[in-house]
Amino acid sequence: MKAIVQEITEKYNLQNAVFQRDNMAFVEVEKKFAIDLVTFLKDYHQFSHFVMMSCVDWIEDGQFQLLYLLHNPALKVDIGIKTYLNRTEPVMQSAHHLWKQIWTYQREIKEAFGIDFPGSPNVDENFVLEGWTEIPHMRRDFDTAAYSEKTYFPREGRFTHDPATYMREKLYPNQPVTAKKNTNE
Amino acid sequence: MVDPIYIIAAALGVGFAIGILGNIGRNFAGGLTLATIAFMSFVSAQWFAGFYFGNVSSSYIFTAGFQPPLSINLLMGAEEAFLTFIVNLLGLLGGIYLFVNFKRKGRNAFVIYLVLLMGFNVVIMTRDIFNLFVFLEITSIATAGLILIEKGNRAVGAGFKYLLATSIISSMLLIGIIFAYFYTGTLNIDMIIESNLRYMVGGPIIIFLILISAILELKPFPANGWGLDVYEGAHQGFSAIVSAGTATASLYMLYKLLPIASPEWSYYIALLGAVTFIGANLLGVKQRFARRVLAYSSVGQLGLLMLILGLRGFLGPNVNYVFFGILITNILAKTGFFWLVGIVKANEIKEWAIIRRKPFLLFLMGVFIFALVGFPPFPSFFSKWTFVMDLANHGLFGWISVIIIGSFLEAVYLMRWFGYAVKSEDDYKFDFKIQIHKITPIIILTALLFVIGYFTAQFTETGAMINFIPLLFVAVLYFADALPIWVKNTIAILGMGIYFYFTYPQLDNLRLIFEVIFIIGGILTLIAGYNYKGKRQGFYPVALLMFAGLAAIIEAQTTLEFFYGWELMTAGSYFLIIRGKKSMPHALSYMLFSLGGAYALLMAFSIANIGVVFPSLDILNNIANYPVWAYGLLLAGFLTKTASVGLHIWLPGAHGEAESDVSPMVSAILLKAGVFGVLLTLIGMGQSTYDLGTLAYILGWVGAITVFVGNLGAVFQEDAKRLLAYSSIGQLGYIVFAFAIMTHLGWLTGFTYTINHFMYKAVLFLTIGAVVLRVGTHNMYEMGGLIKRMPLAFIAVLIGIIALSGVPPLSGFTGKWLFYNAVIEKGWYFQGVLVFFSGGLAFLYLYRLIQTVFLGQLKDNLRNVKEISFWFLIPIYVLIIGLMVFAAMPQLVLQPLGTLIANYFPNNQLVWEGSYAYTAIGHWTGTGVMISIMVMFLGTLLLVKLSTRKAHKLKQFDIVFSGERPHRPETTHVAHNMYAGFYKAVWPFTLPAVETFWNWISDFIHETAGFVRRIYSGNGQAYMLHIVLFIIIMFFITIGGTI
Amino acid sequence: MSIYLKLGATLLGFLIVLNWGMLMSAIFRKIVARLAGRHGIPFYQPWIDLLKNIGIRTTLTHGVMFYLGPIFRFTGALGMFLFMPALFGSDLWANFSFQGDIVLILYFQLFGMLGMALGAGEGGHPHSTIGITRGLAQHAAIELPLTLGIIALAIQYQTLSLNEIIAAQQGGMANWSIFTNPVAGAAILLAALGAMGHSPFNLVKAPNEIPIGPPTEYHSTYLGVLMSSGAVLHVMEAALFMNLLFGGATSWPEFILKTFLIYFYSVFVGAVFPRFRIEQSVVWFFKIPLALGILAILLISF
Amino acid sequence: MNDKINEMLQRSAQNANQSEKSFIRPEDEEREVIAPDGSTIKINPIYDYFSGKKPQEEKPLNGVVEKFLNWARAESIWVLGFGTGCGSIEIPPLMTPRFDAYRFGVQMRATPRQSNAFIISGYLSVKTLKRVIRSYEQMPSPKYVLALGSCTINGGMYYDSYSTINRLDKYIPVDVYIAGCMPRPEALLAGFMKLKELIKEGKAEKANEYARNFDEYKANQKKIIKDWNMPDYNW
Repeated sequence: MKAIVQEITEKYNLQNAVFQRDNMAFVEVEKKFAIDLVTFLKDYHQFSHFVMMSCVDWIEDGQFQLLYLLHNPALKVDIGIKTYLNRTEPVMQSAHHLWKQIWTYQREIKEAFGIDFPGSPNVDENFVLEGWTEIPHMRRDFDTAAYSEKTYFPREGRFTHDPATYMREKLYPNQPVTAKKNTNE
Repeated sequence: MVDPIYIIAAALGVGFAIGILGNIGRNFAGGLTLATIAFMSFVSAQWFAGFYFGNVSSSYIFTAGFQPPLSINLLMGAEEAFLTFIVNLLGLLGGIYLFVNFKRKGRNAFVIYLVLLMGFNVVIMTRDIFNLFVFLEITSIATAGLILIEKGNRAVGAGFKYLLATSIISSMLLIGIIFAYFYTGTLNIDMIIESNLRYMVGGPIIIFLILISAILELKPFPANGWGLDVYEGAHQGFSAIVSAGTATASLYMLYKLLPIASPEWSYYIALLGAVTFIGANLLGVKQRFARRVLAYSSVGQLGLLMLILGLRGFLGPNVNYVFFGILITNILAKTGFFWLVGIVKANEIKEWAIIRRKPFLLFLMGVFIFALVGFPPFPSFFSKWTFVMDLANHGLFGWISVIIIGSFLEAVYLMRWFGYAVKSEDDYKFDFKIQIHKITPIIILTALLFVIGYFTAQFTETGAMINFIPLLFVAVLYFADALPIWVKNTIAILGMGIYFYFTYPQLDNLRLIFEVIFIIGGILTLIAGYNYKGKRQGFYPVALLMFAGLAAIIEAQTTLEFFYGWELMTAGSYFLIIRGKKSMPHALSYMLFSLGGAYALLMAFSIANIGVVFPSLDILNNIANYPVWAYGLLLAGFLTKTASVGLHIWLPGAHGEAESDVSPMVSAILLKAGVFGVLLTLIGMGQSTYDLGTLAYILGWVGAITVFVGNLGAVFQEDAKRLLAYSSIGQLGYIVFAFAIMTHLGWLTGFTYTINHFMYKAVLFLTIGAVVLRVGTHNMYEMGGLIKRMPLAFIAVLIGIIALSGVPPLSGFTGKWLFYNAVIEKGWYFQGVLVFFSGGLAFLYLYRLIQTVFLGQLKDNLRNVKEISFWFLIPIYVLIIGLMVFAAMPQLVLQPLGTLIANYFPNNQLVWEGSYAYTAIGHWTGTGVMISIMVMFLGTLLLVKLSTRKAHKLKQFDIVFSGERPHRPETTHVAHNMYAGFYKAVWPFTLPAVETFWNWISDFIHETAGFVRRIYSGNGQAYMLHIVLFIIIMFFITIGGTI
Repeated sequence: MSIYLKLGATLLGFLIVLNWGMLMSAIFRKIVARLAGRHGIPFYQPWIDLLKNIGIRTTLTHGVMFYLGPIFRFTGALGMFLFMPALFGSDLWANFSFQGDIVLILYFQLFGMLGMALGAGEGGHPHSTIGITRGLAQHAAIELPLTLGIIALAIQYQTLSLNEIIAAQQGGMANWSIFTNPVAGAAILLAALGAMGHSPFNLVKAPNEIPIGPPTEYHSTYLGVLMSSGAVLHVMEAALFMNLLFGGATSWPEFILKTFLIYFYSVFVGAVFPRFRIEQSVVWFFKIPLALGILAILLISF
Repeated sequence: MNDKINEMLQRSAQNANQSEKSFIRPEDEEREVIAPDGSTIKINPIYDYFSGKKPQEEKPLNGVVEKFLNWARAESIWVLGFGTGCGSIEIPPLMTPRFDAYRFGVQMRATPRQSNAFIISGYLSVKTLKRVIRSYEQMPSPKYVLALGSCTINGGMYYDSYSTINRLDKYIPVDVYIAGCMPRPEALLAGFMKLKELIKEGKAEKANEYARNFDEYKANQKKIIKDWNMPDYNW
């Protein structure tokens, strides 16, 4: 595992490699090398199983982080390839040619984050939502509460309790608050 | 009477004159030649007329004023007059045809042509053997000359091979003549005959030499490679003359020389004829080129004629009738055909689609092909009939099989060729022109074929009974083909109506049922024809031809009339079927199965005919000789028409691909001809003194299995018309099975099914056909939801399928009920259960038919289709009224039928008390059930109507779709591969075993032909070797043992 | 006896059968509930459901054939009752059995089936068509052992008339066809399983798979009509087998007892076996039931 | 397989060219077909295949007949088997020995055509709402809606979700609310009892209310369902 990380670190000039466990590592790679690296791992190091692909919106850094998680069934090791996109230019090279299930992941990410993967089959089709007109809903600048309030006729008089307080008040009104300390001890 | 010597004198004189006169114009030379040939024709025509009217007698012509043996003498007898007339007439027509061609080649061509004709004349007339040799040489050289006059390597090769071969043959003949003269001291044929040459020492060898050369002239198989190349190499106009003239002359030469030899030579010649007939036709199957095909056909026909010559001893007084009938048909049709090849100029038979550009030529081609195959009303039909009947009288069934097999093989390639001409794609660039001097001779030949055919029929007692008026009516319609469709349709309907009006009082009940089905059914389906626009050329003559055939079957008093009608009907229906868009292969297989069946019938008739003076149709009752074979063959023949299992593979394609109003004609009506035949056979079997129970038992199983195969086949069809076609197979199986039961109830069932099937299958085919016309596809899965667009069609199909499935109260149940009773009474339980099970399968395909076409989802492109045509609705609803009446009051039909059947089966009748029917085991009332069900249905309807509010009308996608909506009708309509699950259960039964079997047979014939064909290497030396080997082998066969 | 009296009796008989059929379906569900340890529906639930369905205000129609489908079905059920003698030996309850024999009944079964199939077909729902194709295929397969068995009986008694078949079985249980001709009886009873349409042969309606099958689009009064015809058909099919094999019935209690037992025979078989696929079902009928049917014919005719 | 991939690639390339995202799926776009006689037929798949007429009020019958029928309706409640949210797990126990809703005439049906009660079991996403509306409209009247759980009342714990609705009664009329998160099957049974009372009193005429206020309901529905690909009323 270490040898593999060593090799790709040199080959792709990786900035950061983290060993989560003995058999799991995460590496960060430049956007332009990301698919190359995935392909390299698949073809040369038998990372033949594509586990999943995810996206995180680092709005503070103005970046989207894409994660490709691969698994090597022979060595029983996992490797995660992270790469960063600029939020202003959310376009990533498609990896649909490597595994067919990537079609679906990319379709999902396209809908949820608005990251385009040109050339990926069916990437523009609805994934979960039908007829979504707002900005992609998983972007952190999308305010879901405000949207809900604006759209779904909130009922007057709804209020929210803190469950712990509310239950104590309702169920054990006579119990002193100190009981909490006891439990801590 | 002009002396026949002037034939020779004129030919010689003019030939020399043209030579001497030198630089006369080619037109003049040609004109002179034609005039001479005309004169020659006139002389022989005069003699022929004299013999025909009986005011002259045979006369010898002596040259140089001496008696034989000092001089050459010629004989002008009836045969000679006829043959010279034909040869000269063909020569004249050929001269006209070739006029332009010869003119281009120069005046020598005219001279050679004239000499050739003269040669033919002398070969026919002479009674001097050396003279015969000399003129044989003259014809050979003239023939070679006319071949070599054509340009091109092929012509040169062919001419050279021809010369080589004829010189070998001539030298044989010459040696024979020298010895003959040495032994007998005479050259006169009559004197050689009298001299008993065959008893002299060495006589047999002399006879062998003379006869073998005469035989070789006839191009026996397989030593005939040289002759085949001639047909291909020479000019088409000239090939015709070779085919007709040389063949005639050589045949007659053999005919003249045969008396010299001992009688067993007849046997050898017949054998050679048989081998040639079958061999040549077998090879013809493999041919792709038009002239090659004709060449093989010519050789095959020569073989047949040799066969007749060889068997002439058995023919008695009919020998000339048979011989000349076949000869004349072959000569006229083959000559015409060769000339047609010259006009159309398509080498491969596949390219003959271009002939459709000139429909009249297609008609001519059809006439020639049907004449060659031996259909009525052409002479060969009558001659072959007589031939087979006479052979059967002497028990020569082996020879009959030879004739039938050879004829069948010939039909295979000729009909295939015709199929290509009628149906294959015409996308060829090259074109052809009709020149008047070329087409006129062909038209004359065609007319002659018809005329001679008529006279041939008149020659025999039974043939003269045949009614040619319907045929005349067909001819009138053919010439009225340019009229608009509604005029022709009206004429046709009126004609059939008048015919029915005049004939029906003369018929017994049995025939009346079928007459009604054929003629009234025909009229009803013709009404649908008003729907078509334009002229619909060629439809009415052939449809009427079929109906004329059907009427002839009904009216037939003799076996010949029956067979005549049968063949007419086959021809007419073939033309009808081949009109469909993709019908070519199906029409061919229909034709071949029909011909096979017809030949089986011919064989059976010939067996029945043994020892019979007048062949009335009654001879089928209680056939005394070989009854099992006779009835078996009859049944086999008729079962090809009813498409029983094993013989059914032609039907789905033929009916499925036919035009919309043709399908009901060929399905609802035509198939009943087979039923009629089966019925006639069974009537005959019923009166037989032999125990034919086993045959009926087998027939029963055949019927039951047919039901199963047909119905199961229908379940898995995607094509609506094919589905109905398979259903027809099944339904005909029911009919055959019911008649095979051979009891009163069984026959009643059979008749009920016959009448029912006529009505509902006509309704279904007409409706589906009309729907297909509207929607433009046969595939059921491309239709759907049409009930909204064509409610009347839906009602028609609904009633049709209820009737077909046998659900009460409609008339199908009448049949089912009788069926149960008949089966249990007879004790045929297992067959019966197989049939009932198949009845369950009928539901599957019937539901598929109505669901996928009329119910379910309407397709986008059919949103605006209209109700089916009014002209289709008329016959459909007339038939539906018939169905309903038959359902409500079955006693109206079944009671008279019962009395009719009681003539044959008086026991265990169906007892009627008012509208109640009783058998020994069951009871039922059609009227009562109908009323009960009507009352119940209307009562329920009223109740429901009262208890619901006004219904809101929905559209096609207003269905619950698991919370979704359908997006396309195509994906919402369950239609394609509808019974996939059922298929998994029954697939072993759907394997096309029968098709595989017939394919295997067909492959076998093709491969055999392909193998045998290798002997024709095209190498001249090889051909000569063939001739020599042939002579040697023949020597050992004929006299090898005796020396 | 006047014709009106007879007609009245027939009508009354039909009402008895209709109500008995509904009660029977209630009992069926009650028994299933009790087996599961539930209380189950009230026994009058089918009648309420019927009323409710008739009381539905919305009526939708896909077309005339859709409208007529349930009516065909009901006529089919009515005819099954009408053409079979309800009670043997009674002029009053002989119904219209004089109009035809067992062949009429066998084929008239299909009247309702066909009409229903067409009505459902016009509904345009794919599930309807799928259900119907399965039903038809299975029906064709059932036909084989059933016909063999019935023909064996017809040979045995030399009649096709149902009245005479019952008459021949009178005089004690030993005379019942099921005992005098057990092989044919077995063939018919196995075929009966398919004809009754309970599991494992319930792939026409196949709940959970092609919800409800053919009647997917039917609602309100249509559904009411279908329910009542279903009730009648269940009783009358049981009655058919009763008449063929179990000596018929001479009184209403006997009728009710026998049809109940025959009906529940198929219910209990269904409770044990899971549903077949269509090809399994068809092939099943081609095996043992078919063999039994052939054996029955062989035994009786040789 | 390759053809299919190519086709998909082409389609996504085409979509990429479109500047504005279209909510009409390719199969619902207007299309032209050629009839057998050669003419062209234009088809709008959203409207042409459906009846699409507005619903009419179905007036109750008079007096005692309607009361009788209402009794029958109350004793025979056929529930559409459609679980919309987490609450659908509470429905199957109803059919078990412990709760046995059959006692009360409650049964499950597989098709809306044969059902007259609709349990909205818990949260309802916009996507599901579309199917709910369709199924609700396909049920024959009189029909009843039981709203299960607080999500259907005010959004419940999903009140701020972008994809679930807050108030069911804005979209379809509700007869009985059953509060709780989640309500237990007993609560559901109590809801059925309440519904029966309402029916017997003749107060459960919400289907007619839907027809009366059809436009309002439809406007609310269309406000949140942007890719409306069905007729205004699904018969």
